[in-house]
Amino acid sequence: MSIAARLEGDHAVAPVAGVPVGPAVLRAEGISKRYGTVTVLSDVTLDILPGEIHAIIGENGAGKSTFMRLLSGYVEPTEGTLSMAGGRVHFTKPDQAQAAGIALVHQEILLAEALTVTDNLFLGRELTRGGIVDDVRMRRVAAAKLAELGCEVSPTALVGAISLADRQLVQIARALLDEHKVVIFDEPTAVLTGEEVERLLAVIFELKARGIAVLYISHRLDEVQRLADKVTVLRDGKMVGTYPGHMLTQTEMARVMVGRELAALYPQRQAVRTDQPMLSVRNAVVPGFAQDVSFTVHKGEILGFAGMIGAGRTELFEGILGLRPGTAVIELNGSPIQIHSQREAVDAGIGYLTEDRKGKGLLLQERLGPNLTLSALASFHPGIILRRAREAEALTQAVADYDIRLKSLGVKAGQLSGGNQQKLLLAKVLLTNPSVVIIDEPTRGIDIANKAQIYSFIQDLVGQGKACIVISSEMQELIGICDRVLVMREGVISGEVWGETMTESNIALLATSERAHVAQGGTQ
Amino acid sequence: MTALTQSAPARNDRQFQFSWTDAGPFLALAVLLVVGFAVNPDFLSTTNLGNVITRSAYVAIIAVGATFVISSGGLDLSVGSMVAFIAGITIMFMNMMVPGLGLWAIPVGMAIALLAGLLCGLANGLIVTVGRIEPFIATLGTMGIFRALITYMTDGGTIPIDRSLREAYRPVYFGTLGGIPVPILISAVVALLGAFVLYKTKYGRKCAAVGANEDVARYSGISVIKTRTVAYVIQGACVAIAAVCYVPRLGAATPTTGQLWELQVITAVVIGGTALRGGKGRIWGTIAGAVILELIANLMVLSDFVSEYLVAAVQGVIIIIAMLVQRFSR
Amino acid sequence: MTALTQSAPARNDRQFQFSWTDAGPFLALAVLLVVGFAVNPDFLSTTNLGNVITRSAYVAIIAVGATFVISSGGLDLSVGSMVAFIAGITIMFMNMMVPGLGLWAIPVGMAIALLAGLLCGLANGLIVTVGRIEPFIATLGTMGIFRALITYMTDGGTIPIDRSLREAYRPVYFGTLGGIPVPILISAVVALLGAFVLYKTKYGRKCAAVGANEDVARYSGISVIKTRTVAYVIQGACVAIAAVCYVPRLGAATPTTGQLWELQVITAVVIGGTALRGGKGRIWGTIAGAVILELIANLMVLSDFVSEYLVAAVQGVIIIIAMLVQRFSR
Amino acid sequence: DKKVIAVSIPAADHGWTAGVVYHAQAAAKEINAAFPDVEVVVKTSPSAADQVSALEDLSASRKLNALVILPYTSEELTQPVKAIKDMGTFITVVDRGLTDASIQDLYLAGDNIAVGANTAKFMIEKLGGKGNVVVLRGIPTVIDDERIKGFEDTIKGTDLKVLDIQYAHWNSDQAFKLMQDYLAKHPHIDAVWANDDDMLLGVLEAVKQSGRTDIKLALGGNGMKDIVKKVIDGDAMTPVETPYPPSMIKTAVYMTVANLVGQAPVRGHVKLDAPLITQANAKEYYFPDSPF
Ligand SMILES: Nc1ncnc2c1ncn2[C@@H]1O[C@H](COP(=O)(O)OP(=O)(O)OP(=O)(O)O)[C@@H](O)[C@H]1O
Ligand SMILES: Nc1ncnc2c1ncn2[C@@H]1O[C@H](COP(=O)(O)OP(=O)(O)OP(=O)(O)O)[C@@H](O)[C@H]1O
Ligand SMILES: [Mg+2]
Ligand SMILES: [Mg+2]
Repeated sequence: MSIAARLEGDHAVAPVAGVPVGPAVLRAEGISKRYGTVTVLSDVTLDILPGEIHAIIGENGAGKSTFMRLLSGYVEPTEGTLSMAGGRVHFTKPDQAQAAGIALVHQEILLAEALTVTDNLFLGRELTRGGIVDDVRMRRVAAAKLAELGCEVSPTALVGAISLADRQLVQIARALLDEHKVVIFDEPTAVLTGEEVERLLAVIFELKARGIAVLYISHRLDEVQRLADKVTVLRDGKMVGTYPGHMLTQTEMARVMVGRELAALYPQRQAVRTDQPMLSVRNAVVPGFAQDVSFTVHKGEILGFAGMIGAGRTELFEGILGLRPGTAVIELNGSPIQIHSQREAVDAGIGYLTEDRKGKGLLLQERLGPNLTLSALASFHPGIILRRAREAEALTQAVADYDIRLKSLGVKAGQLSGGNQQKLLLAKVLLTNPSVVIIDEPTRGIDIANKAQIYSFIQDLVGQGKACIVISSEMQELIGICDRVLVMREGVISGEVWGETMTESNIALLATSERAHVAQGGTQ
Repeated sequence: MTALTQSAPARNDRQFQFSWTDAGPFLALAVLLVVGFAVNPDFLSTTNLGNVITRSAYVAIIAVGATFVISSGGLDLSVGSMVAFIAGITIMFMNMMVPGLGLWAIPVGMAIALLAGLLCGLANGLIVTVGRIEPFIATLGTMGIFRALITYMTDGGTIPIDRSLREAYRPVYFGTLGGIPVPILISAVVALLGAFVLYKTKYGRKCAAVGANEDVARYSGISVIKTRTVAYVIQGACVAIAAVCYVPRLGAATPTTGQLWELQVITAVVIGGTALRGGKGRIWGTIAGAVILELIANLMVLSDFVSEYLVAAVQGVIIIIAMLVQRFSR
Repeated sequence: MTALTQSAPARNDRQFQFSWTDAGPFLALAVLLVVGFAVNPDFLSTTNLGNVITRSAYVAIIAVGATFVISSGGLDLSVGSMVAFIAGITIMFMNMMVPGLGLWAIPVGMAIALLAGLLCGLANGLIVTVGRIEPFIATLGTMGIFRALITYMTDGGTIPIDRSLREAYRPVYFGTLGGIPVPILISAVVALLGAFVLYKTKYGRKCAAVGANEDVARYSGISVIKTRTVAYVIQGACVAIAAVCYVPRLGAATPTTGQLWELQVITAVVIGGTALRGGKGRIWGTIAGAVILELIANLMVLSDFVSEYLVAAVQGVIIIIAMLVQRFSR
Repeated sequence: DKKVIAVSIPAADHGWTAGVVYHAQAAAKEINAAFPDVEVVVKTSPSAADQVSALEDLSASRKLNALVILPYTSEELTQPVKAIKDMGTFITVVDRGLTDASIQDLYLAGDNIAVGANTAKFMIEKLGGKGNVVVLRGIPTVIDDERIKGFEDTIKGTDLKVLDIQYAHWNSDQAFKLMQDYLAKHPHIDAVWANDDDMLLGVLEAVKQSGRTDIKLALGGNGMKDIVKKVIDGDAMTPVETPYPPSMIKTAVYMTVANLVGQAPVRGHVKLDAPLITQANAKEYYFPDSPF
């Protein structure tokens, strides 16, 4: 009997061995959180020990982020208490929690885009000398902190101008700037790739070694397995249980999270790829990001784009699709087309799912229906009048199809959990019924059960005779679903792998080294 | 899936939901009516209320257009001088055409006014969107331009409308249809159309999306430039309609016509619950806002408490209180 | 730590970086000077430039405060009438104190002016932040209030300063120090102080943060209410300083003092490169903006091309062109 | 039942209108105290449109026995005043005549053309028929237009040359700036005419600052007390003034009351002259307590 199965019935905390034991640095007792009539968390009790890495896992919408926000003063609990070092604490503002030694790295990027990296890092706690802000010293410290995380952005760059990954690293650096007792990471690696993830994990181990308690949320169960001393599983706002980390396999974690047996993560590959070119791009140039990139995706094919962060994949496609300045010779189904704006791309049947769902994907203050149909306004609402009833139907359909977990259809997009926002975004893009779908980071922040679902969606799309391009920083994901993977490095395509050469090591080699000697190609 | 069963009550929720934010301006309106009655019982007489609502029609009509501009994330400070400019053009053309066309000069002149409004709006829109100039500055610039043009057209004096047109044109302001003054009907039609476009059409969605988050709109295939420009064009059309209604009231255009209306218009829109930073528009709130402003001014005339010098202060205080009431009644 | 060695090049980057955006207003200024000289060589005469820059000092001083308000995400439409109100109060107090204090009435009056400015700014700030009213509307309300108060205080006429103070006070506007007119010196000091506070103190950072993203600021433990209120208080202080410089110029306050200055001030700030949506402030750009505005007006008078009726139009066009040049020179 | 007299005037937005408001309110106070069965209501309006609104409001809520109005503009107020007349109200119009003169039961006017013309005549005489003049005009309205017309028509045919004419919005501040610029632009100016005394204050300050001696005359108009004082004191640069007394509103209110309660019907047109105020007669025009 596996541990997971054994613990399904009783919620007892499994005895923990081999991890430091001591008085809890932070204790949450009987925590509940309700928004109006909606219960998001109910009766959660958790001890966080110093020098311990404690992972929280659960499906999208399980309440993980809400719980973390609650621990760090961003929201107040409806019921329950927090205590630190024995004494009760009550945070009404994040800075109170920070003062008490609790820092949170948000799931969603929370930085001021109009300010520089350094300004953001030191916001509210600037270093001064004689009352004058000491920019020189702040920049030096910022550069050091960022370098520790492997982030190479200039400390004086505007946050609005750096990539999402770099923003995430800035956000992490911000949390690590001061000495804290508890550091909470909410899906810190969702926008990071291999090397950055490794550095971050090293940093986390160093925190642990210094006796700092770390709370860690991720949908990447391999990371959880490597890091966690303890794993707490949340489902539907309730505690399922806390388990010793080393005793759970990834499969077991997934099963406890979902509460049922999971099918295989990657769908059975069906041979639907044809040799009929669907979208071909020649000599794409996006100034500053990509030079002379050419590729073709065929009907029924899933084409992957791999690369390190900063390889220029996102910018390449934004350039091709008219979202930023760039030039390319584009043929769709054999006939040349011009794309100057996203509108023309949508009309031509090319759908693009952005990697930045909060900034560029969804209207967070708007309800779900209008968000869903925003890209498809023309096709979804023929004539000039909105079809509200159809929209409501489509939303109900999308909620079912994509398993969007929500408490009420009347919520605003910003009130959905991160993963569910991603699913809504996917539904939005596919509503335009594109024949070529370009998905930038399809499963960012998606839980494992839904990942499988999204993969089978992509499989279904190409099954219907569409073509699909997947840009992803998760190599396993690309290998799992793609027919062929192009690897980008510093704005150019550095190689192509398929069949048996499509391995993590080959992709990593192409993505990083100056002159990769990878046997390209393979057999289908 | 559980989400499906939960969805039904969710939709009902929404339909029967009573939103304090939306009700705010109407509440403020009601309070004002009660206060007005207490101050001077004549306040609620049909004649007086009829007058006030008829007068608020101009600002209301223009403010419907401003609701589009503001909810799409723009701002238009030029509407006041645009009214003067269009009124001037309209009168000039009508007077010019009267020898040839007789009374037909009126409808033709109205068509010209509309055209002029659309073009003025287009100019504003293009400067803001294609020129990428802060709307505040761009429309402050065109405000000066329109004001100067009307001053030039009138040689600093007035352009009165031809006597022969006067009587025929009068009913557009002073007439009634089924007992309701024409300007009220016109503004009701404009508001209905505005509400229809903003709430029921694709364009309305685009407008709100562009105002809420330009990037999201762009990535959703919505042309920010086109959407926002069209909002300014709608604004121009509304100004033209207001100008056409305005001409018979005073029978002339002068360089001071419509002065400071832009501030009234923006105030009406904001009192009505539309956020100045864009993303949502409330047509009916805007109409309530326009009526509120006119009622306050009326109350100042009807009451005898306030020194003439302090009228502006009392108006300012009432507006701030109205906004406070709205904020904290949520 | 390796990062230490890496940080050096990053810093050099910044120091030698030439930013077109930052240079924009100064470029526009230079172009304007050249055009001005071409139009009328007298334009560059010391007297003329001296007059113009001295005149721009008021708007510049107020605009320094406005840079704080705007970069913190606010707006203040009341500054023009606040100048009039404070000038009125100052004169009243000085006249009242002259029998007892003699010439000491001037510095004491100045102190009272400053106090009044701080209080007016505080009132604006609290209405906007604690009252959570859209700054546009809140300050439109107080604009009416201040304007009405000065009208009331003057009975619609003027409050002239006591004859015995006039000569002693005159140098604050007409005097020079080391050959430089006093108002220019004062505005330079205000700008220096403003730049110091905005760029070199914690408060300046908070200001920008609050304007850039309220949520982020709040989560960083910055009090949005406090920060923005202080910005309005700074604005009030700047208005008071401008009023104190203003009084000796004509020796009186009237209900028309400072009319429409708010628009000039905001235009100066925006021409200077500060974004109206907040998050960044450019003090030196603001100063350039204020001078540009005054130069344009001066150029209109010195050139003979433009009909008196069209002056406002040409000014509008020049401002729009200046903004376009700035946008596309990036 | 009290007899109601409504007085509708522009809001105090510069010195002269402030004077109108002051005299109207003084008249109302005096009459309300003196005649228990008469009620005088004074309402100010900041624009023509607002004035029309105020007329509507006043007549909607009570029966007006008489209306004393100083209209913003003739064209725009003619119809609305006619509407009130049709209700049987006695109409007194001050300063600006309506386009349909038959509406006016009583008309009391200043003479804006004469303000311009008399000033011009004095200048021609004083400068010997030739010289350079700069002019500051107010806000683009009929009043401003007529004064300028009176001035320009009078100097036609003489060697008096208008070097420059620009708007300064009846605002002393803007006049100060404009005068500074005139001085920078024109090396020789013989005379300045600001068509309102508010502006003249700014002009004098600018001339004083420049230290220039070529300017022989700086004239205004309207009869502001500070300027009349200068005339009394024998100022060299401003030796004369043209009156355009805001107190005409008070005269009109009194005449209207006389018509209403007195035995003598008062009707017809009264035109106030705009004679030059010189040192000889200046004392008659000096009211130190008025705000204007
Ligand atoms: N302000 C709010 N109002 C209403 N419901 C909310 C609000 N904030 C969160 N929720 C709901 O609470 C639930 C839990 O959200 P939470 O963000 O904590 O999930 P999560 O476990 O972090 O999911 P994910 O893995 O997708 O990030 C979701 O169903 C969400 O819709
Ligand atoms: N604002 C910027 N200015 C200059 N160069 C930039 C800027 N932002 C990113 N870059 C550079 O552009 C390239 C591509 O950036 P980006 O990180 O978005 O690529 P990507 O392959 O899409 O990666 P990911 O989507 O995983 O973040 C990198 O060389 C990066 O350093
Ligand atoms: Mg989450
Ligand atoms: Mg990317």
